[in-house]
Amino acid sequence: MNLEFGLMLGGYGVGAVGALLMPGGRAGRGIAAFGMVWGGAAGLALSLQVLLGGAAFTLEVPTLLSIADGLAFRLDALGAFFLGLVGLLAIPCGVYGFEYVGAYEGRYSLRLLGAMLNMFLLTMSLVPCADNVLTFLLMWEGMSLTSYFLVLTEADEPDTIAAAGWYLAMTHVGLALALAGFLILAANATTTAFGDLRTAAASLTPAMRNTVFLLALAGFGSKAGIVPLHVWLPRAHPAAPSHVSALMSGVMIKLGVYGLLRIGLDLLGGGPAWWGALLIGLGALSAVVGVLYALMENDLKRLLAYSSVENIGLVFIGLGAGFLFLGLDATAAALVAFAAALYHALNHAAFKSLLFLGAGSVLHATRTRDMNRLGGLIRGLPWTAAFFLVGALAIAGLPPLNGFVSEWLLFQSLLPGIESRAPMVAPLMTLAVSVLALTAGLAAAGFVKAFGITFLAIPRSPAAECAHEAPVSMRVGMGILAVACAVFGLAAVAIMPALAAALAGSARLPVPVPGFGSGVSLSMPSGFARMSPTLVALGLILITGAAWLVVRLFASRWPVRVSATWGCGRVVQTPRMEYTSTAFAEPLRRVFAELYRPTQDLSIDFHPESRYFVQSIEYRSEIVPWFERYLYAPLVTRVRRWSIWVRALQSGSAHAYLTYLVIALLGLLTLLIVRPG
Amino acid sequence: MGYVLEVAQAALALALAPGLAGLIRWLKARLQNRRGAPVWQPYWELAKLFQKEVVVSSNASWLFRAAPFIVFASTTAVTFLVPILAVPLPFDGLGDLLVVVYLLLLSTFFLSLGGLDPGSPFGGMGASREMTVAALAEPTVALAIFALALAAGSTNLGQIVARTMADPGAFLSPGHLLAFGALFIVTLAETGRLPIDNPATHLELTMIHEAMVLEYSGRYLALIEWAAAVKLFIFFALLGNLFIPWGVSVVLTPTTVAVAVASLLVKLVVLAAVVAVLETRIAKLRLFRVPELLSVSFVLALLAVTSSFLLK
Amino acid sequence: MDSLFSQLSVLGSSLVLLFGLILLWRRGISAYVGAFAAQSMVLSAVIAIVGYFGNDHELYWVAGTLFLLKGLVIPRLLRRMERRFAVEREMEPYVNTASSLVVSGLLVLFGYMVTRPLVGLSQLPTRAGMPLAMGLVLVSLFVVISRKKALTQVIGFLMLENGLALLAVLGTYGIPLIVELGVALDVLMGFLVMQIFVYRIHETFESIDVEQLNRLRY
Amino acid sequence: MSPFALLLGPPLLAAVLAAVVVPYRPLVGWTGALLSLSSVGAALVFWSRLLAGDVPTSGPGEFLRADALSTLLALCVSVVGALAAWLGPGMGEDDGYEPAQARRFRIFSSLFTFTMLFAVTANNVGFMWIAIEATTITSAMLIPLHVTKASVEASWKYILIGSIGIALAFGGTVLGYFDFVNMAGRQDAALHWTVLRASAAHLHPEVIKLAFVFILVGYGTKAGLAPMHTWLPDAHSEAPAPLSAMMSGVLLAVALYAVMRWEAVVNATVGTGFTDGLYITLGVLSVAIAAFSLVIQRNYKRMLAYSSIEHTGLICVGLALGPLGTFAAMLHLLNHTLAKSMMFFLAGRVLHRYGTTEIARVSGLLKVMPWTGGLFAAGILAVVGLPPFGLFVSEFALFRAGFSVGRPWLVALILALLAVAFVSMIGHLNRMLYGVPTAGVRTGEDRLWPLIPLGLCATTLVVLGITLPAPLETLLRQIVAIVER
Repeated sequence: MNLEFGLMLGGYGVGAVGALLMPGGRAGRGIAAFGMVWGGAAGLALSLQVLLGGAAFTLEVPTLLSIADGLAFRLDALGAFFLGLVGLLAIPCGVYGFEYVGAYEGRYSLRLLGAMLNMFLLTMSLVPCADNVLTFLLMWEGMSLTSYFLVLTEADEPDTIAAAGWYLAMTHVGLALALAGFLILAANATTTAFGDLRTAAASLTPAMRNTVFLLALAGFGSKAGIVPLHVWLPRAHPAAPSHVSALMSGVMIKLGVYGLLRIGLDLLGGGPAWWGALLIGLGALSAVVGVLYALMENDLKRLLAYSSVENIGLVFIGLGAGFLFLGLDATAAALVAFAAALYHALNHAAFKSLLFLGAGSVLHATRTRDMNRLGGLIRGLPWTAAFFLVGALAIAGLPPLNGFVSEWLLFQSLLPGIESRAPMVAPLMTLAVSVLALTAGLAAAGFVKAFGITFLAIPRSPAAECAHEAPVSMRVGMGILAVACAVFGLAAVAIMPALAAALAGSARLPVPVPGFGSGVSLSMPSGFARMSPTLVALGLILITGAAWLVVRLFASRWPVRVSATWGCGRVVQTPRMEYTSTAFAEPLRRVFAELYRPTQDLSIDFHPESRYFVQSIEYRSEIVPWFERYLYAPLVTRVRRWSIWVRALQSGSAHAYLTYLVIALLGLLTLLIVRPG
Repeated sequence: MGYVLEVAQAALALALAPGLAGLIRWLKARLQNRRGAPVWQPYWELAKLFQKEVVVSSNASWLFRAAPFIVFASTTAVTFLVPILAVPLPFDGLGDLLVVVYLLLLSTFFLSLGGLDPGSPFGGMGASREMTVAALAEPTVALAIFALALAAGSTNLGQIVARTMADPGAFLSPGHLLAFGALFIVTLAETGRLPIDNPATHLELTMIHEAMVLEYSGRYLALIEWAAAVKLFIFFALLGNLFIPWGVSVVLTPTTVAVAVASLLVKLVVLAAVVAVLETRIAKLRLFRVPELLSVSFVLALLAVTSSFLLK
Repeated sequence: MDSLFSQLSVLGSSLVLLFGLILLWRRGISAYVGAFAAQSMVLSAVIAIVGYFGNDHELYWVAGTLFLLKGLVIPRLLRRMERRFAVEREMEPYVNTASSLVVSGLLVLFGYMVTRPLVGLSQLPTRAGMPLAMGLVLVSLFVVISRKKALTQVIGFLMLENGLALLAVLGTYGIPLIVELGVALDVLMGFLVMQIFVYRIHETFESIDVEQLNRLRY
Repeated sequence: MSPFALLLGPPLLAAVLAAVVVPYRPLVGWTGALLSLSSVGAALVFWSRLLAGDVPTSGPGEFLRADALSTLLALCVSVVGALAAWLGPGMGEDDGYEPAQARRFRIFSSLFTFTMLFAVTANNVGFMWIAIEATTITSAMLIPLHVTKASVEASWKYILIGSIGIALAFGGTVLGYFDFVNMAGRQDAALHWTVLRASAAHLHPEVIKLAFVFILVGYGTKAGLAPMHTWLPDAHSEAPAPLSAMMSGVLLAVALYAVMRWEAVVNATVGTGFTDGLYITLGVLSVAIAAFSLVIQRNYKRMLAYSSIEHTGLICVGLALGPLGTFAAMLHLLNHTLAKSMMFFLAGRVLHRYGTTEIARVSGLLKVMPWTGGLFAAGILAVVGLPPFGLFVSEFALFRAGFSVGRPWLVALILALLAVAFVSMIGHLNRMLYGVPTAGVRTGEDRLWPLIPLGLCATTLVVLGITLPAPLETLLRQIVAIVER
């Protein structure tokens, strides 16, 4: 029994049980937070030990779940990366949660929240360790269930229950699909252990391999939030408490990526090139749809949720490139693409959870998420504003932070595809590159809006005006993540080989891991391009310092005069004259009108006396939620129609019931007569 | 030795940039039969602005004051990476064309935030339009880069220039021409030249770049104006040296450096003339026609990429 | 000897089936009770015959209890119920008389086809009557479906029991005695419970028309 | 005192005691409850004897016989019977029942338990039929405990459809006996299942298949298999909670037991192909009808009834998926019995407090009755097959069996239908648990002690979800041996 593994179980266990037993209040929250931090640290230590050390850790408990070959854990490098992700985020979210949950003191049961949060982290940590189908599914469904209860903590908010319902339904459908995929694999395997599945997968017919891959893609894609199956994400994440949505967006959707890699890469050992093409297509679609809908959102947490869909799309583009190159036997390029995708997943975990925690402290201070009622928070919440800015820079992919480095790596990993001779690859890569660039640009625009409208200019509501800074533990949580964003960016040269090592060896990926540059300069193994994030950052700082010094010395000695913002001679400036988030996104809504199909309705009620004076104007604009309206709504109505038809069977008349019975008897008897054999 | 040239190159860029802007303004005035302000007028403006008093809005936060420095720093950082005079520069390993593009996006990002901060409608309008144009220009820039990278086998600027210098026929290859066209349109969009944004006027409906900097004054405005001029200089240098690299010194001797400076000046003057003529000939596009222009440039870049890997 | 035995048994079972058809033909409930009583008496006669010819003296006991139970006790209770509810005529059934007779004919035919392997397999002289017993089973099922009065449905159920008892006797000369007695006891208990429920329906719904019982749906 | 006496005696004794004590006193209820524990003990004795390897029998010519299948069912029946005895009306508190009704409940619920125990231990197929007919009669008497229009209607439909179904099952028994008589002549032990099973190979295939059709339609009606399921939602929603717990939890299982007895015989004669086809048709039909009936369901007791139909259908499909499938089906049967009986008792408590069975008019259950609400939620999560409860593991084993037997499309269809049922039941659960408590409903738990046995059920479910105890595994393996050999 590995020490770290025991510590991790102990940590989360203590947190969960402690939270349940303690009578709420600071002590209860303390225990829960302590459990999360302890468990997270142990998980991180275990994953680093396996990731760097390379020795896979196994643990068999045959007595439990003996119906399907017992409870089996085996942590290899691939699983270790994702376990590290969970550990990495558990610590800041735990620290953050300690104060954030204080606001729930009277209204919701903190004991349930603390316990469920620790169980959520425990099950999420055990998913990458599972080594047979039932353990994997048990932990997977446990993760979904605990996160469902966490989403339901604020049960008296109007649409929380609907959001939780959508979420559980989608995850259950996803589980069913993944279960089918696993079981087809396990059909002719003796036991359901992953080792046997690997051998059984070799003997599967290509048609079956494709079915398993597609089932895994659908099942794990719904958890990752890939476009056709993403509708739960923008509903469930905002409904959950912020540090929970940080964990969900940061880590849980990455476990969908883990599931796909485990089945597609490890168990099936790669497949034909069209797998990659399909992934790239879906990734590109998710990226564009995600960022476009994020731009139009006025609810801060929904904006971040949609941007998670976008970033997962980028990760899937990386994965798709990996599978594509694997299909074309360009294994070196495939390894680089996979490593870039994992690296972006890591970075996204860091900056997305930072942004969610920032949004959480905004919510904590102003009790509202609607950006049109925020503004000027940089004065009330200076620390939160600074951390949110760091997150916004990272997610917009601007140097020198980690978002830029991983997007640069994604670009560079797509490049060899453009040169490859295979027919369909070059146009697909060009599409992927242009989508990558478009989403980067739009993400930058989106996060200028998110940061600018929420934190800068004049507060648009009294709540925003008298907002106060978040407590210390929340700032510490955000601080840890902000530092992580910076460090991951600068330490890319060290991180990439470790990620490549996590994937090497499985599915014909080359074992001697290629170098990603040396010292400070990061370069592609194919020598295609070089750059050094550390030196760029250093240069920026130096030049800013120099500029500041020169201005300080040579510019005028006049003190800075503060006066009102210039407004073409108007007398007073009210917040209503500012640009709101809808206004900020209006040009882009017009540009992409084909996709949004915005409906505008303007209702003006004039002054009773004369038509030239207006009492109030109300402008409402809705954009078309494509997938909800044209994919899910028809599905729900059809099921409802069938159920009305079936309900008519139970019509209440005893005669009808007896007729069913007789029909069944006569039917079976005729069956017997007609087909005696 | 290389490092000295690197700093010199950056200093040259900083020095020449306002002059370039002044040259374009002067050429436009001459084309409109006006005497126009002398070419070095922008230098006087910058000197004046540095001395003038700074007025800051009461709504603005620390970001409003930090933004000009970051904008200026990120633009000047780019001048170290772009091959203005010589090619195998020690800093070439620091960043390739993607880093250049993203540094410029960083400066636009902070400029927009600076515009939003005072809370005036002009700032908001400018920021929103600037980010829209920047976002739509991104895919074109990325594809144009890849067209060049395919031909040169790497996205590092030094290698692109060296490779294009190596075989003269490359310039006339369709990939290059299309990429040049695409990048030219993007230059007009990014630096706020006429068809997209009118640098001369302060008319609310038309200005994008000016609207963001409306609130700035004194030394902050000077930094921002200078950064805008340097950005223009960078784009012209990129257009010049990446596509017509002859004259960039490969082996570092005083003569080749002199030749490099001369060729650089000639290219800049020619490009300035082209832009000036263009700005006097065509009127400003309505803002919601700008995406059509950018999609034209995107199609050009797409054709550039397809032609480069079809011919390979 | 065997031919007389088989002829008698076939005659008996056809008589039993004919009495079943009366339910489909007539409208009055008293006619139904009379038909059921007659049918039970003929059935006990058939059992007695089988007991005599198959020299299995236990069957006499079975015939006796059946005669007593279904021939006398249950019809008397049914008549008491009928008087109690003052129900003269069965309402308009779902299927009018002509078509219900045609349907019952088809059902008897279907019974023949279903029992073809049985008749083929059995060597007992009484095997010829089995299709008729299966026909009665199916006809009584049809009665329960098509009639609207609760009382008629009870009578239909009882005739279904008769059909099965006939099938048992013809096929196997009667199932072991203890089981037979258990079955008879169960049928009696079932009838008594149904009787209680019919009374209760009459109390709460003021009529024993099953069509009113459609409040519980979906 | 043979264990059979220990098993069958107590319910009879309780019934007689309840009948004798005319002015009903809670003492009767308490003695009945204590007596019911002894039949649970007897079932455990059978289980231990089975583990030791011998099959306990008693009475002339192995009249009563408890092999692995009967022991499992006897255990389920006695446990649920004990629950009904402990949590049923007439235990001294005001539970909405007059003494007369309590006395009637005591009499007939003990008789109901007795008949079910007798049905599962009788070796004679004829007596098994008699016992199951008796269960119909005894339970029918209990449905209209509160005489309302709805409960009268439900009881009439129950008794009518039940009796017709059972009569057809008698037809099937007769045909089976006919087949045996023709092959081996008349013997007095002819109707014994062991005898039938031993001589199954020589039976005539056509006749035994005809018999099995009657048996399946007959006992299928009692098991609530579609399309003969129509009585079930009405009976369970109108019957008092303890009775619907016993019916939904165990009566369906006992009827399935009867079908499985005959299935063992038919399989030995014509092989599993015939029965698998029938099982899958009826099973999938039940799951489909139940799943779609759950979507727009407005009454939570009927929701639980339809969920029973769905799980019975699932068990049926499981039986048709080879040995691993039968293993999973039997585990599922045990899990479902525990979960569903717990759910109906909790539904009874909710009905007692809210006074309505409409989902829309029950809200804020977690605030009104936190412990009952919590257990209710846990029960629903168990019933829809979520970990850590046992149904998740048994459904997983079932799907695995489906794939390894080579019926992927069948399992895919079942997964889709279960997803529909899952989404609707979670939706209904949420509407009941959260929101502002219904106006005029007193908050706070009362009579907490009944929740202890229900909590025990929930913990057993979790234990079954986490691990599979060795003795249970050997028992299930023996059952698979019986049915599949």
